[in-house]
Amino acid sequence: KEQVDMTGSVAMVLSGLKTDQAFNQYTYEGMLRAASEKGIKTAYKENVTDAEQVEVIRQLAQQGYEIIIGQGGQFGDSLATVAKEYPDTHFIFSVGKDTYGLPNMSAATVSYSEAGYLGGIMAAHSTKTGKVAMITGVFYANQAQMRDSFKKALHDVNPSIEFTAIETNDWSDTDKAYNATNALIAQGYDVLFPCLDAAGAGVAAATDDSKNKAVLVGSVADYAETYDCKSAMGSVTFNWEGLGYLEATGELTDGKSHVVGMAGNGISAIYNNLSSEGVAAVEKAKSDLSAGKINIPD
Amino acid sequence: MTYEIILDWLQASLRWSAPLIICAMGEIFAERSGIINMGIEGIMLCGALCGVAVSYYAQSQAVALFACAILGLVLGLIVAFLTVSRRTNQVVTGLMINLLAIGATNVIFSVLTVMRHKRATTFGALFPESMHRIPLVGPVLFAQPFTTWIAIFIAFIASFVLYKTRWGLNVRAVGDNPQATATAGLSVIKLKYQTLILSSIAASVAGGILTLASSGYFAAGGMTGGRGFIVLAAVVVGGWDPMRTMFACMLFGATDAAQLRLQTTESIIPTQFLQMLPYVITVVALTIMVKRSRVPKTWGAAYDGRRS
Amino acid sequence: MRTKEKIIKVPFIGDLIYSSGHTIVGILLGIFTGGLLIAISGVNPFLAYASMFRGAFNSLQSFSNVLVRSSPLLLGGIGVAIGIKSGVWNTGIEGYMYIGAIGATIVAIPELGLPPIIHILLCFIVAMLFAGLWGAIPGYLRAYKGVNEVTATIMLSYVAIYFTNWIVSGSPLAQEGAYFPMSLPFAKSSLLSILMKGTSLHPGPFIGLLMCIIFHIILKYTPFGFRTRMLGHNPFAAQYAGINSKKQIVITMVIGAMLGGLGGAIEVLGLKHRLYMEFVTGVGYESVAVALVAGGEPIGVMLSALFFSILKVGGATMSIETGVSSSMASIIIALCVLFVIGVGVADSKRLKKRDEKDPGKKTLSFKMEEAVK
Amino acid sequence: MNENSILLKMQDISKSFPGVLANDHVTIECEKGHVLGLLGENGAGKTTLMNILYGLYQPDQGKIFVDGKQVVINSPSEAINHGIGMVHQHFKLVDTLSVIENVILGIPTNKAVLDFGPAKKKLEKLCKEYELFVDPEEIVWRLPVGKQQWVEILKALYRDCKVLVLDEPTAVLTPSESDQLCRAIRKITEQGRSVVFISHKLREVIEITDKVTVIRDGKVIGTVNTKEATQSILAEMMVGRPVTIERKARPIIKEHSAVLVMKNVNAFDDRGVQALKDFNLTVHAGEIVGVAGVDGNGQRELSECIAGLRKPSSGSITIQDKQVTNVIADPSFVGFIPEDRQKTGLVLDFTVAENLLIKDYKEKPYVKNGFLQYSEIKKHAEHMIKKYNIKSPSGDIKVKTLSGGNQQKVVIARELDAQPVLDVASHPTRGLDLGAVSNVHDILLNERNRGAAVLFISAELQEVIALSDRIIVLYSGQIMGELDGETADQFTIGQMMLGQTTEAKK
Ligand SMILES: Nc1ncnc2c1ncn2[C@@H]1O[C@H](COP(=O)(O)OP(=O)(O)OP(=O)(O)O)[C@@H](O)[C@H]1O
Ligand SMILES: Nc1ncnc2c1ncn2[C@@H]1O[C@H](COP(=O)(O)OP(=O)(O)OP(=O)(O)O)[C@@H](O)[C@H]1O
Ligand SMILES: [Mg+2]
Ligand SMILES: [Mg+2]
Repeated sequence: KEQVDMTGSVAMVLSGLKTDQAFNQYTYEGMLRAASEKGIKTAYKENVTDAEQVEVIRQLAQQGYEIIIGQGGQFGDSLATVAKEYPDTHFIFSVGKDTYGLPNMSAATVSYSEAGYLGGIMAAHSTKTGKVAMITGVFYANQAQMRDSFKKALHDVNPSIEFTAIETNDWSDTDKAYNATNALIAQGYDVLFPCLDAAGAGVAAATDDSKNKAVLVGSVADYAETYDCKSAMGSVTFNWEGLGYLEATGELTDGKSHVVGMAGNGISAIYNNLSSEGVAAVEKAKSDLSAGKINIPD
Repeated sequence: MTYEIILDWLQASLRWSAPLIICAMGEIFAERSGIINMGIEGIMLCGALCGVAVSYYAQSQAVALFACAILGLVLGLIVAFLTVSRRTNQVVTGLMINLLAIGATNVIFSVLTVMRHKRATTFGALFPESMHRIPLVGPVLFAQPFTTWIAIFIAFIASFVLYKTRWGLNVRAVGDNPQATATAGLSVIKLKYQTLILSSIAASVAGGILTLASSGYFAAGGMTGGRGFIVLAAVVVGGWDPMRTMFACMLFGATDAAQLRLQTTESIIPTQFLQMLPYVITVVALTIMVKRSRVPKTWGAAYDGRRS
Repeated sequence: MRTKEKIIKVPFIGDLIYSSGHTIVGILLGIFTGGLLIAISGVNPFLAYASMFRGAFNSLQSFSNVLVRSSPLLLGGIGVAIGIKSGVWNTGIEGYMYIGAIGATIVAIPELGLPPIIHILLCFIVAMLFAGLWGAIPGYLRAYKGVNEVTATIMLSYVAIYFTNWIVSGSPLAQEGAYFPMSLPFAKSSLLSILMKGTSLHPGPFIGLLMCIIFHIILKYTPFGFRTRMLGHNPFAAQYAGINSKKQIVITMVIGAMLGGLGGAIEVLGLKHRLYMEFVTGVGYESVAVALVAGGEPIGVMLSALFFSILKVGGATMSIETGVSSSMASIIIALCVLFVIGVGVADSKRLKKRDEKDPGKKTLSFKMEEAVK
Repeated sequence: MNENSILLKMQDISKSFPGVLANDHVTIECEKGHVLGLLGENGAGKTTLMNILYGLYQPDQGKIFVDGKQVVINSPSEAINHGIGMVHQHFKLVDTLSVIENVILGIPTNKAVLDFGPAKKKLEKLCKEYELFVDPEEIVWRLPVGKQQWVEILKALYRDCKVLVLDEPTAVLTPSESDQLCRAIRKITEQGRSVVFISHKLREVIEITDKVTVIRDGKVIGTVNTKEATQSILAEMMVGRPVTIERKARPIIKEHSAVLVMKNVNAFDDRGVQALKDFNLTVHAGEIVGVAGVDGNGQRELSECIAGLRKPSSGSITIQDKQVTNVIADPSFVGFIPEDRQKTGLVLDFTVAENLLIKDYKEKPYVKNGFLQYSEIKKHAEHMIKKYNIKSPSGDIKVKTLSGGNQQKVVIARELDAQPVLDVASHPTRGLDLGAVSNVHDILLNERNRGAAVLFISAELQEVIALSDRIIVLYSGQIMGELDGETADQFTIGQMMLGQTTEAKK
């Protein structure tokens, strides 16, 4: 058997496609940047189904990759299973927080709750009708956390703002997202807060088509730039690329759980059409958050 | 307020069902000729990508839809060759076409990086803005994008073609008794090729419209989300009749639109149960309609070309 | 006497050689076309296929992956095949898997203080019960109301998926605060044991293979199987022979559903030890393809399920080692199957058709007959 | 003979199917304005020859001439273009479409949109001309079989065929409908067209044809001028030995208890049309009751009701005082030979051995400890093959590879071997050649003599008269009359089959 030098090698398993215009793609791109900058050997497997998780992770561990990143909340158990078998390999549970008490397993994610809070402040300062809605594919734990802090921010600005949330159950169906957005706009919701991967494009399109009946506060991606969304007031972007870079360069392999928020450049607020008053409020919220004055669960 | 919500719901139901109707009209012809084109889900997906890509590069929706039609023709030929000439099992063939389509669109889309974040030009409403404000019909009908009207128009055309033209007669005959059709001097194989190509074109164009009438974006990972299977169900619910199938599609559109709207009400029903609604309604509709529909006699069977 | 033997035995072997020859040609064509695509995507197809082969056959461990992946396909495939044998299209396997897994989850989570064997059997039984009841719905609708079962089962699968989503995210069984919708972990005593260290090999695939053999025997050697086959070959004759075809249809659909449910239960008890959202995505349709490629024969299901999982496991390894995208792997699977059914003799009528076109080239059977004379 | 007057010539045609040489250097000729009869036993190759003419099969060798010119016919549409029309042995109608739709189906035209107006006019003209009346608007499945036959003929005539092939057109017709057909054929030939007429009914062949070609085992035995032929000459040419179906002497059975009693039975057919109307019938032990009538007058529903396959909407059916409620699948009680052996009576993909047990597969020696005992099943099959003289190399071959007559023997063996108290035989001789027919007759007669009650349903008057002790005539779900088998005559029965009671005639 030929001996391959595996020092400085990293592998990533993705729950979706590496072209999903969301966390799979950007984290993967972060890993690629690390690879080209630092000469790291990389491997990946996209679209890993539930049944093949352990098999794929184990195969990578066997091949000697030093760091194995599981990109997605569904990988936790499987990473832990293989981590127990390969104590010398580092495993990173990306988009998760649990390290399963294993020394060779770390967790890393961006702060969904901070993102939600900032988005909420933006939305609260954008609404005219006092009705704000969030659209997502499925409420996984992260989305739920984001929703809760978003709601809290709305309430902190104006307790009378009405909030609703809706699931399209498909992260790539742009048409369904478009129709779901229309449904919300028709019901008088004038600020939309999508957390929807590639299907978010549908929300952007629908808000643009609404003839100024509604505006959008983006999350994850910069909606104004990514989707050319004219009605974006601003976006809370997730620096998945940076996270992927950090994970790949081996800076997060300490066996701890990392939540990268504003401080670590994990999320940032981008302003497009937000009023100066709104911008000020967001900036204040940012400093309050870093000062720990606002109590949101992480 | 509630009044507006209802109007909006009706509008959404129609808009949502437009691609389904177009796809279903083609499928009716295929199934009437005895062949289940199970690959429409995948073909629709290919059409969705083709529509967005061509519309982006050519800056013309007409060209985009034409390209979808050509793509449908090619895919239809493949399906027809397999199921008609090679007499493969129609269900496996369709399922594999779907698998192939998901893979192919993912691969192709990953190559088309330049257009990934660009919105293709989409269809506008057919009627002027002023007409949208007419009470009741304004928002429900006139505010519809142009494609909704096309879909309804196509349904009427389909009905006309199926019942009032020579070719429609041939199609109705071939699915019920291919041997008799052959002895009447018609080519069974040719007819089946024609209907399969037609249904594939319809599916592909429906896919194009799916993206071009709304978001103008394609997304990798199977963005048609099972619409092809819904169409297959709608055709059965509609008893292989264009008008009734159109209503079946609209029923499905209406329940899905309703389900999205019900999610915003603070109800104790978990969202997952609301999301089930369209599928449950379809099964109920299927049960209610079963007495009134008559399956084409050789539905799903390969044509042997010999005496029966 | 001599004539008799020849007529019966030779055509079988002749057809078998003929059809397996075609199957191999089909696979080769699929692989060749796939290779072209791989080459176009910029990867050396020989390396890609070498790693595909290695992924499935390199070691006992890699073959164990093939087995593990074949488990739901075997059970789903045989479930569909029984339907085909009795003349119904039981395309709702995915739904049965979800519902069965839910049943298993309900009894797997609590510590019941039972010995593992009993606990596991209990999980299996509840899973099959749940799935069986679920399958009885389209079965009843088909048999007594004439509702098209293809449509009904596919629609009900969607319902089952959403129901599972609720179970793992909104119900008391859901794990609070999980990063992905999942149920609470299962009790230790309910888990299937790992048969080979360092792999995920659980007894599931062997249960699947066993079921294929059992159903081969049932279909061939029991009155129940006789009835089922009769119904599938000729429903009119079955009715004439006093068979309650409606009941028989419901029974076979329920059995198919129970097998699917068992498959779902094995997946959750054997692999992740929890119920996850979307844990068997796509397996339902794959099962249909497995059963149809097998021509509805239980023994054929064994082969075609293994064929599918070899492609899947090998495809995954190919993606990892050569960077060929996972989408390309599914394209190759689809092409292989399309070529196998397009070129191969999945359909015995094609044999006859060939004879009719070219009467000079009669089947081996006739040639032998003449030779003996 | 004037060569120019030959409208159709098929020369030296050969065609083989796996294991069968269906046509062996067959040559036939038909003059302009003449009717050529084609005669031959089942499986002689008549239909195959005509299918070659119509482009459905390609001959292995041989030439076809139409109007003196050699033609190659690759498909039905080419045949139609050459002026060949064909009425197939098995109907080729799309029965969900209307008559007019069926008639114009496949006719080339440059009009894409359907316009029935001119077509209807032309069809009505044809109806009048040939006195074959049908309603153009009617959906085909609603039509009685006789009318469906008219549609088939009109369909061919509508296309202005020069040569019309009629493949056993009279099998489904009443005697008077057959006469009507003969008149139409004469009109057709008067216009200079030719007709190829295939039938097993020698009387008709002699009446209508000008020449007769007899085929046996795919070979032409000879061609005779009809004027010089008699029924017995033709029969001998056909079979190779003289044959007749005649009434055989029979003992009188003492035991005469009522076995089958039907009281006021009403039943509907699959389309929901009433098929049996207040039907009353008693069949006693030791008698054969023949049921005559045109197909589709309730015969099928009658037999299915008795066997429990169809639930009567009202009325009662008892067999030996036992009420019929469910399907009777007990051949030791009722033996039922269904009218369509391939569709109902056999599982074609099962072996002969399995087919012999599709009713008894769960009984004792064949099942032990829940498993089928293939050795017992095989033994049983071998016994039956010997006893009933079934031509099959073993019990292990699929029943679909047997010839029709032998397939029927499998059904008969299964149904009658357990000595049932009641035999229901529905068209048991359909599609069988003369030798096989007399064999079946002997079996049924033996059943009667053994003391079984036999209900014998057939559309062939000759055999009903030859076999029955008592004859009932079924018309439109009702008994039109009852006759004694010894004295019945074809004419009276024929009248009754058309719905005329003997009283009405008087
Ligand atoms: N498609 C086929 N495949 C195989 N054998 C066939 C086929 N068609 C006909 N044969 C065989 O060819 C022979 C001639 O059949 P054909 O139908 O021409 O007989 P026929 O004279 O019309 O008989 P009948 O009086 O029963 O109509 C038979 O032995 C039949 O079994
Ligand atoms: N599909 C088939 N495959 C193989 N052999 C066939 C097929 N059809 C018919 N044959 C063979 O052709 C021969 C003639 O068949 P056919 O049914 O025409 O017989 P037949 O002359 O009508 O006999 P019978 O007098 O018993 O009715 C049989 O020996 C049968 O084995
Ligand atoms: Mg014939
Ligand atoms: Mg025969």
